[in-house]
Amino acid sequence: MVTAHVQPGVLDGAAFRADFPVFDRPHRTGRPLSFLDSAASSQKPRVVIDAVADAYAHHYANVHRGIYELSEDATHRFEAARDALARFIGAPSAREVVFVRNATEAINLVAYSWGRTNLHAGDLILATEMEHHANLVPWQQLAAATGARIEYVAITDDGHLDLDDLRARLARGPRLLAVTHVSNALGTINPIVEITRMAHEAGALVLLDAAQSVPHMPVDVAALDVDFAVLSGHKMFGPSGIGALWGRRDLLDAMPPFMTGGSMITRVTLDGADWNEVPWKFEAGTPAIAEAAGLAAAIDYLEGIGMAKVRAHERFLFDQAWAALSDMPGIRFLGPDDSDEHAGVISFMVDGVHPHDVATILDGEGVAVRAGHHCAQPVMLRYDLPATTRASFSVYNDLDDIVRLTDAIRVTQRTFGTA
Amino acid sequence: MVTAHVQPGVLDGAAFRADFPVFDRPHRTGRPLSFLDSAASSQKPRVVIDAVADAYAHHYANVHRGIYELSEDATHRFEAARDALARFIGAPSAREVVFVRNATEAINLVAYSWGRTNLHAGDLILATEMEHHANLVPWQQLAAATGARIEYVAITDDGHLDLDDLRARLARGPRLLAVTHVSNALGTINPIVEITRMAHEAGALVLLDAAQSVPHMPVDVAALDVDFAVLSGHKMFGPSGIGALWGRRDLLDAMPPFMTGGSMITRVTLDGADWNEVPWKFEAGTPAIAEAAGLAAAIDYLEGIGMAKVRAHERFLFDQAWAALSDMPGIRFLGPDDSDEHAGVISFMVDGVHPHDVATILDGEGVAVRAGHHCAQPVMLRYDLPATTRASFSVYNDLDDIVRLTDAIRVTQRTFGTA
Amino acid sequence: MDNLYRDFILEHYRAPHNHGALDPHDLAFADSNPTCGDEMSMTLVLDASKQRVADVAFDGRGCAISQASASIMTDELRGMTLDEVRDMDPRDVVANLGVPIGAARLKCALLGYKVLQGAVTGAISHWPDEADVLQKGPVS
Amino acid sequence: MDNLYRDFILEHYRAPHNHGALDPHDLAFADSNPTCGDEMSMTLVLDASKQRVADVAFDGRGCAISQASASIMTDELRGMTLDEVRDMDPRDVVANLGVPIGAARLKCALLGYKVLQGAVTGAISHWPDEADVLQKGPVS
Ligand SMILES: Cc1ncc(COP(=O)(O)O)c(C=O)c1O
Ligand SMILES: Cc1ncc(COP(=O)(O)O)c(C=O)c1O
Repeated sequence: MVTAHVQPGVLDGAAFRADFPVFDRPHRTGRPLSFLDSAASSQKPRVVIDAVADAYAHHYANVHRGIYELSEDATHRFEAARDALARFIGAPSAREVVFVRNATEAINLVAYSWGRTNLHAGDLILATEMEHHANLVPWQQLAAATGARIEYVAITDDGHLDLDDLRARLARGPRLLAVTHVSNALGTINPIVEITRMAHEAGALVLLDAAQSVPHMPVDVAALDVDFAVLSGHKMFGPSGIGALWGRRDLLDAMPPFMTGGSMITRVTLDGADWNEVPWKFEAGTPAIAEAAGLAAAIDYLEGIGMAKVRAHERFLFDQAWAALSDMPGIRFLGPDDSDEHAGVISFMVDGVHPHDVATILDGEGVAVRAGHHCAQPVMLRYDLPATTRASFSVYNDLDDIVRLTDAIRVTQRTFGTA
Repeated sequence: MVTAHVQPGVLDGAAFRADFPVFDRPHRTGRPLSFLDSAASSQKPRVVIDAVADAYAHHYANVHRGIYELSEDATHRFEAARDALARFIGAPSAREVVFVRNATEAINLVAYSWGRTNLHAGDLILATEMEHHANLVPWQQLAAATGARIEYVAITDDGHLDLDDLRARLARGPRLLAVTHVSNALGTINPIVEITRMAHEAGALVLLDAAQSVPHMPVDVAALDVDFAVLSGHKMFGPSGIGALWGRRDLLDAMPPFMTGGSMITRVTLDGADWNEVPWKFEAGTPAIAEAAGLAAAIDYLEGIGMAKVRAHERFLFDQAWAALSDMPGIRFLGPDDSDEHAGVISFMVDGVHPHDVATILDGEGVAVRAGHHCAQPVMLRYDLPATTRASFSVYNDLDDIVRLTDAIRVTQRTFGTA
Repeated sequence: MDNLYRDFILEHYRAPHNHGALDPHDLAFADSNPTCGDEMSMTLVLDASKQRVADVAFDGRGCAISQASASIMTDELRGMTLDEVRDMDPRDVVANLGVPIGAARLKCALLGYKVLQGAVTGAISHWPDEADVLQKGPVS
Repeated sequence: MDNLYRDFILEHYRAPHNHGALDPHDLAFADSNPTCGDEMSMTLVLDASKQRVADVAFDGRGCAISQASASIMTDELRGMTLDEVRDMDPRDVVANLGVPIGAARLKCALLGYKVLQGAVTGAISHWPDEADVLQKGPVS
């Protein structure tokens, strides 16, 4: 049952929709769009779009110190975006923030640069069964290239990381634990402080996939005490084409570059090259300049709301949606049922209907959800499902979206005659 | 001597400046900006800025087939941008166009993926002494990783590639020749058809660095008969954060992925993964979505002008600038003096004044040029220079920019008492 | 799109024709749809000439579109020569569904076709280029 | 910026103080400015205690800002203890130029400082963080 009035302390989704021009565009059904796929990529507020346009229109030049006004301006804004991101995620220093394309590139950077230098045949890498392919395949490739072994921490039937299994595997002395903060396929929020403590006691470094947490809850990499963290701008109201790796300074300093070329060197001769300092050592070539300005605007926008409020709002929607879907026949869920441990992401099955068909029928009702393996095929294998349907929330969603979601599922069930 | 009237067939720079909002912003001197650093990165026309904004405002969702209207729309536009770029550079198929961040990443992709698979100890890689660091350091790193050797084709005193030296080195059977179409430090346009013929006869593949040619002249990768070509969107009126690798389909098909993660796989289990088809095999994670839309708009804009006209205009400006600077005392040039073989890039020295100081004084006059090694330190070593000052042209420049450039150089010489 | 789930499709989905596996068989192949992970296998029995399809069956789980498409397509196969099967036009497979198929569901509609091509060519086949199938296809 | 090239700077540039190389010397170091490739070397002679700078010289080619900055800075060094040299504040080096230095030329202004720190610490020193020098510096 969806309660009709907004809970105290929870945000007004309609007011936020007014900030996002996409909601001005009518869906082909003529109905407003109910966008429930923010976990794949968020929509963009006008302030971010304007910041990108303004960066191109009035502050654009290549960065890294052209000796003229426009380039100094562009460089200053680019580095200010790095400062803003460092502050936003609690990084001790902006020098520890490397701009990349997306979370995927950040993980590949660590796997190539740290991994191929530090891992040797027989070494153990630990990942978990709930990782996104971005936090799995690079480690599998690293293992194949170095002869290291890779093991996976199991997940429980109700979608938690199995901490006993983690403990047992940590006892084998892995060099690195790659773990997600929030599972994009299950919605699970992992207890990172506890996990990091266990991993560090066992001598393993921790790489945190924060792609699904930074946009949706307060995240402080120093407080979480991880060693690396990765994120994508496009999931946090920012532009596509920009993301970041955060890493402990001593680790980054000791790592060789990943890609090479302009700006990451101090000196090049025909015989070889010397590397620039971090973070520039890892930023070869012309970076995503206007996109950094857009990311800074997205961070401003999120800070203006307050991450605790964002989390409270999405948690409220999760609770309401979970309750509403639980009341319906023929719906099964993945992931923990306690919203303390569940982000605003609901993965579910409609009995008798393939998730692809669910998504198509929901689209016909103007409700945008994702269907598939969510780039987490091992999770699907774990629960013996071909795919799931996933609804995920952001500040621009409200109870109306939940009503439309449940109504559209009823249409699906009627179409397939399953309920 | 700068001729005061515009030559027939040459473009009207002022009319183009009206398309680029950056020229509305007054320089701190109060004078209009004279922007002569397009070789580092071009300014952006309003149509490109609007296309990016529109992509975010009305057509944005993650690509690769979310099963809903907005995602289909976004995917369609993303792939249409790939089609547009393929057509623009004469690629036989859009499936051969891989989106990356910039030319630098494209070269690193080939060096890691093709290079580490195909090169072995003792193999020879050929680059040239005039390459940008982006087309040097990745090959040096590849050589260090595989035990391959690397040699450099010499440049002549007047800034040509030494084709006799090329022939001699090709006789040693290199596997790959990495060569730039246009040198960003010298302005030289290399005779690629001839070079490719020589290289192919010797059994070497050719990777063309087209970062400085595609924005400024007609380029057809099929007609040039190269095997790989790389470019950056930001140098061709497009957004930052997007660039491309073009490669022959059979080569790309045979190459392993570079970065791994979402969308570049077909199947992932805990034991390993299968790769998607090209080009998606090389595009791990969420790509630069709105940036692709902006790049498509930039291509439209360039095609609307016509690349032959762009080249004619920049060649005219080069001829005029070369003549005007030649008339001044104490100026020395780098690169060929014949505009058949020289793009719209002039690298010069002001006797007795360091290029950094030249650039600072020019900036004080509202003239934006670049000073430094232009990410081509071996070129500087070759001519025993610490750095040069570089002016480069685009459609929004005209004779007025050349007057301002020469006037500002006179101010420099007066300040330093050198002329 | 809203009439994608016509009774015709749903009937094939609920009771697919030629479902299961043939054993023994002459040809077999399995493949998957990367966008959803759906997997499908196909087994074929040839006639005495070994050049013509005598019987066919497909198996695996998938969405209504992929199941109905495979069900409808396999109905056509008996009696066809292997060359004819290899020459099949993916646009016809899509058209035979009788409902508009957009880019997002195209791979679903073509999964059966792709597995079939794998079976008769003996190698993993490429997905037909989307633009070719959608642009020129009789339906959109 | 337009008064960056005051006579004071240009005089130091044209006739830099303490230019050349000391041989023999107690300490030597060379480093470069990655933004332009300018290279500078520095040689120091210590007094009998080996704790105090007796003489210093710098060499290399560079822009007016880096040459003037090194010229002005090296004038201050004689008699300083090595600890005092290590404790030098890069903001003072910039301030002593007496002209506003923006971010684009900051490394030019600090190249001499960086080479000096390399000489007295015996290791490649980091560039001071730009924000620290510019934000809190007395000039902008
Ligand atoms: C000839 C050449 N190659 C490669 C590059 C590198 O381009 P990007 O920084 O966009 O990767 C440049 C840019 O300066 C260039 O001029
Ligand atoms: C948990 C998680 N990690 C990593 C990624 C990869 O993000 P990107 O595609 O931006 O690299 C995603 C995005 O789907 C994700 O959900």
